[in-house]
Amino acid sequence: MGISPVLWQFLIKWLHASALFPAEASTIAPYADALYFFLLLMTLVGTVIVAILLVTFSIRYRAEKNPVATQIEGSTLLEATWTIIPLAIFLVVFVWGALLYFRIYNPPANAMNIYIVGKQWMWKAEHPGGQHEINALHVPMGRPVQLTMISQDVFHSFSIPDFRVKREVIPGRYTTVWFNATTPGTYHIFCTQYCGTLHSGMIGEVTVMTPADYEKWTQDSTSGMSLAQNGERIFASMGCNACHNGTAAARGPNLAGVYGSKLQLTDGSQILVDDAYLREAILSPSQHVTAGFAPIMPTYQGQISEEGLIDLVEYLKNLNSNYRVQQTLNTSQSNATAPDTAPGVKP
Amino acid sequence: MTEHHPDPMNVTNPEHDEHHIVSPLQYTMVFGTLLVFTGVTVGAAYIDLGLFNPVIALGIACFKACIVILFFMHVKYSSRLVKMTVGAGFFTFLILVTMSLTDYMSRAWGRW
Amino acid sequence: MDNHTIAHTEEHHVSLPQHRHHFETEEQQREAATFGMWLFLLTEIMFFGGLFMAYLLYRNWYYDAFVAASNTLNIGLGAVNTAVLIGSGFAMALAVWAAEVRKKGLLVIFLIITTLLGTVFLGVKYVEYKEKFELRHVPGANFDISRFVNPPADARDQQHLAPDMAHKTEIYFSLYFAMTGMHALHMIIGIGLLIWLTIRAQRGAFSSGYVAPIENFGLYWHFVDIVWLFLFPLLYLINIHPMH
Amino acid sequence: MSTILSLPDQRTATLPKKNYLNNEHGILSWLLTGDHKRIAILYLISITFFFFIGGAFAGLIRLELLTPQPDLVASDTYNKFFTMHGIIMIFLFLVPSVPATLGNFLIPIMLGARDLAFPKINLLSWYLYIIGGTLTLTALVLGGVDTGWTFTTPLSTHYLNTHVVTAATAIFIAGFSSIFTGLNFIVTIHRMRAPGMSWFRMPLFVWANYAASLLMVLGTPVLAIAIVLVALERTIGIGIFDPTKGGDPLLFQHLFWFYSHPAVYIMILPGMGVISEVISTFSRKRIFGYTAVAFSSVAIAVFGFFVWAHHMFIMGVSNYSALVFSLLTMLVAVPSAIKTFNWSATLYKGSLTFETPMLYAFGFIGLFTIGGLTGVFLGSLGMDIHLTETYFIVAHFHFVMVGGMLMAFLAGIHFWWPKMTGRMYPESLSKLAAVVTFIGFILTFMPQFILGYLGMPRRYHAYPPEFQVLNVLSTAGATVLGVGYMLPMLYLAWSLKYGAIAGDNPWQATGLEWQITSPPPTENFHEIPIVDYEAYDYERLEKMKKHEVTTVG
Repeated sequence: MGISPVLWQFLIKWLHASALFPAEASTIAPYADALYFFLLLMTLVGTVIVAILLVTFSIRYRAEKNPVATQIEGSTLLEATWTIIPLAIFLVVFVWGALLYFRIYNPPANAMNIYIVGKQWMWKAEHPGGQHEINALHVPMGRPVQLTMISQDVFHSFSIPDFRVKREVIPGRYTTVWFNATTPGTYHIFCTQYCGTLHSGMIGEVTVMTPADYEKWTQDSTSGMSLAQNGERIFASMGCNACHNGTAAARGPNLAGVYGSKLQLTDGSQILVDDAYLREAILSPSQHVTAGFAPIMPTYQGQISEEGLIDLVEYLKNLNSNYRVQQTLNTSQSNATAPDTAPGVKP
Repeated sequence: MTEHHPDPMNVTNPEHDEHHIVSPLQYTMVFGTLLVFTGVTVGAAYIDLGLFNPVIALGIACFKACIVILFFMHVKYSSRLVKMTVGAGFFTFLILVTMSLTDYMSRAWGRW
Repeated sequence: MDNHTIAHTEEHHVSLPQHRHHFETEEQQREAATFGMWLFLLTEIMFFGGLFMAYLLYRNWYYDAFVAASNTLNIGLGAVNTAVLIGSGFAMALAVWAAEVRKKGLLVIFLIITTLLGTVFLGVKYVEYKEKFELRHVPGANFDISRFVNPPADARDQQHLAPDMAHKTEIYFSLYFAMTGMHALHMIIGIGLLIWLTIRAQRGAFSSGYVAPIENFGLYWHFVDIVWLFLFPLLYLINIHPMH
Repeated sequence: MSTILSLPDQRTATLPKKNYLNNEHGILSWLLTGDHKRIAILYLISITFFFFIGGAFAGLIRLELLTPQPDLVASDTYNKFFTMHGIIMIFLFLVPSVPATLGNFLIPIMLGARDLAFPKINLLSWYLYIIGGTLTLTALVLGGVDTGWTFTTPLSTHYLNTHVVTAATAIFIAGFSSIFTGLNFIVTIHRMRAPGMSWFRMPLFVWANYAASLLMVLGTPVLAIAIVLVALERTIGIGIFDPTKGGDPLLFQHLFWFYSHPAVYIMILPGMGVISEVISTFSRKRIFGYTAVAFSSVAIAVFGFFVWAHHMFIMGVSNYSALVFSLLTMLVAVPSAIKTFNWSATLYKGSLTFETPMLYAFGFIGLFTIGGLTGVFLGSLGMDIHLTETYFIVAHFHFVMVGGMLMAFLAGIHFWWPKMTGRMYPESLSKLAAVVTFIGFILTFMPQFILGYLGMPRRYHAYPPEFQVLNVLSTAGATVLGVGYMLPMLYLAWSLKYGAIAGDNPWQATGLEWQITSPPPTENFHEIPIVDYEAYDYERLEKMKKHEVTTVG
């Protein structure tokens, strides 16, 4: 054959490098693949049945062998069979799929949380410990990792095929998905919802590391300020502590330990305080007024970026006592009242 | 109204509909009721009935719409086919509303 | 083609007084025309249905904003407008009757009354829209919420809205302009058709037993009336705070 | 291979002197015609024109995806390619194709009527289609639109400055064209059937188009309002879908998919109607379980309105509504299974011959079975998480739309071509085209299933290198498919002049359309036939042929 060895070698390497099946790199992957193979089997069986019917009837009843067709009206028994059997199979698939769906979209309580902010054509990962990553995500092996995601502009969709997880990242609301990575390595991150010009450039790498490597990575890649510390800085600079300082006469509700509690609102409804509620309360406070307080909190819509909101939410999640809040409030008040030092006098 | 016995052979007009003419008197009565109920709906809006305000407002609006459809638009005297068409229209609208609400109403469930 | 009718998107009539060649009986053609018109009204029901779905959703999400914004509307004008439109519908129904009993004079008069009342309705809408433009309650860049944050003394609704809920009044006005604007557009098309029908009625096209165009337009006009019958309570009468 | 094709003796056979093609001359007789047959021909020409433009964009997309790097065109040009491919193929080819061409031509004749209920509105529907088409091409020429055919907000409303409003108006107008076609069919089917033709004596093609017309009339306006609201939001800032103003972008998804899922049934149902006719004719048998097939068409139409949110499972709809929609999606899959098994059962004890329409019909059944069952993958919630928005979905809907709908359209064109033009096309070349199309199709879209499970996202201009082999396979298949679609253009055009004279009933079929001359006279029937026999009555056809009763037309 006239193919030169160089070309032949390239072809072999090229075909070997081609992927045919994604790696099973998370605990949910085998379950998803099991459902996939069941569905493949169903499709195969369905197609083969139809093919057999078509081929055998075509051969057995072709015009030469059977010149006169016998008219058959139909049979309700047959109609019933090929209504009920497909329906039964489809319902089995429905239940199996629903169970898998609820597993993937309901994170376990002990999951470690990482915030993802989708922005036109890049993924920003915000680790609570203060690590910030662009188009990359480092996760420990063997631990459930929950992603709380939001978009700054348009619809994106965070997809890790090798973990079989995908969730739309929409502006204005947190969406969550979780996974428990099993095998170390690097896997693709894709944005699968069309989001504009560089939609195909909005890709990244998930690096799954052994717990030891992950610890080492968190040490040497931290930004020095955890999200909660950043949140505290914003909490003070935005003047939130003026009302939310936990004292008896405070105009705003006490925020220490509010995360995870069930809150009574002025309109009588009870709501669980979670990340989404905290973010909504900051952006549109008048719809989330705690019972017994006046709706005087101004809106911060458009003044705090999504990252800032994430820092604030993270800060409030870890706020158990108001001690530091009151301290920062006293120092800032004392700074304000202290007389300026006269020019020329060294402090 | 003569009893209609649908006759399949006459496909073009199975119910032998003769063209019923609604008298102006009926129109004036319908006109009167519509005006009265406009007044009622405005009046009812001023009374604070809490949750029932929108219910009553919509109830009155539906009632007025039914009157207009039945008498002004002659659906009361037209063939079953037209009646079914009107039904199909509002039924599809209800599907859009109720099925979308299954999403919006159940978003808060399952949080705790 | 010996007749030169302009097939109009809203109007489904054929001008030939005697029945068209492809219909078997005169009765079949009339029945088909009414049924076809109702199918077209089905598309209108679903068209406005999408808007009502949006209204239903945002009214539940931002109820306070809807109450505050709705209280800025002039209920008197709205009620009068509803009565005007019902009157116009009534006149149209009488026009259909006049056509059926082949009274050309009455038919033309009633059509003119319907047109006049329709234009009165649009005039009142113009007044209301102008007031919104002055108060800068039109969704867009310079939407002004100051009126909702601290309402003026003469305002019917003294409810102070928090600024974020005040911003949501823009959603109400978006829906207000989308729904009443779409309704007004259908009115304008209707009035255009009415003028055209009146001219042909004057020429005696519909007083010799061939009434399908008048009947079909009647159906369209009553549909537009019904849309307003729902728009009026839903947009104007949300939780009115009595004048004090 | 025996054939049931019986052409008149070519030496003496001639086209009928007066037929709908030659009874009037001049461009105005076409542009102002009220005759449903001429409007069908106008539609056929314009639809083929737009099909090849849409197909050209498909070719460009496949060419770009030959290589992992984004090297053929710039990213936003590629985005404009797939947006134009989507818009043209869906709104200007798939939605109108069978109803507007074969439906317009055949439904009045099959019902024994002289024309559709509203001929002028039928012509208006074609003009609206042409205005919609030209507006789409203007948007393309002015600089294209890159929102994807789904116009996802807030991308389409705030983050793109391409010609979205022009494309939106084009779709709005083309939507009305589809509404008027549907409206015409419903009124005609209800009120203009021949005396004696009860609902269960109508051909299944008419049933399928009736179900599709219900969807056209009830679904399209919701897309119209969604598109109008997007245009309003872009122009005057009405912020109903704008998250920064408190609007909910998911509301747009609800309104958009409320139409767009029934739209896929508008596209497939008429195709199913064609397949019922072709399978019955070429197995010389009445369709097995006529009532089951008829009712499953209507069941698909009715259930079609309940399932739209299975396009939004991962978009943040609540888990419980996802359950409801997934369950209903499983129910809507059942009528399609019923139809497929009924078609297969029709072959039992039939007298089968394999002319071109039958080959396309077999191709349809095979590909539609795979397409339909892969739909169940996407209907089950857990699987949808991994498979949605990847090439698996691209493969699924191409299997159903191109493998199903387009195969059925070609089957219909090849089956009724002798009736529409009075001419026969070359049998061997058309069989070759059918086989080439089938092979090209499998080669193009089977690799995309594998790519889909690998997670390659939709609408990607560049992809990781390990997906290249499958993409090269798919592009190779696309070229074969292109050839497969080009062939019919050639020999059908050729047959117009040189094709054999087909005669009234070349396939010896039982429909009313085969009892009049081909091409038929303008008024279809000299006097309206009395239909006192069942739909696919081949025994009556045999009896008639023995007595040589003169045909009704």
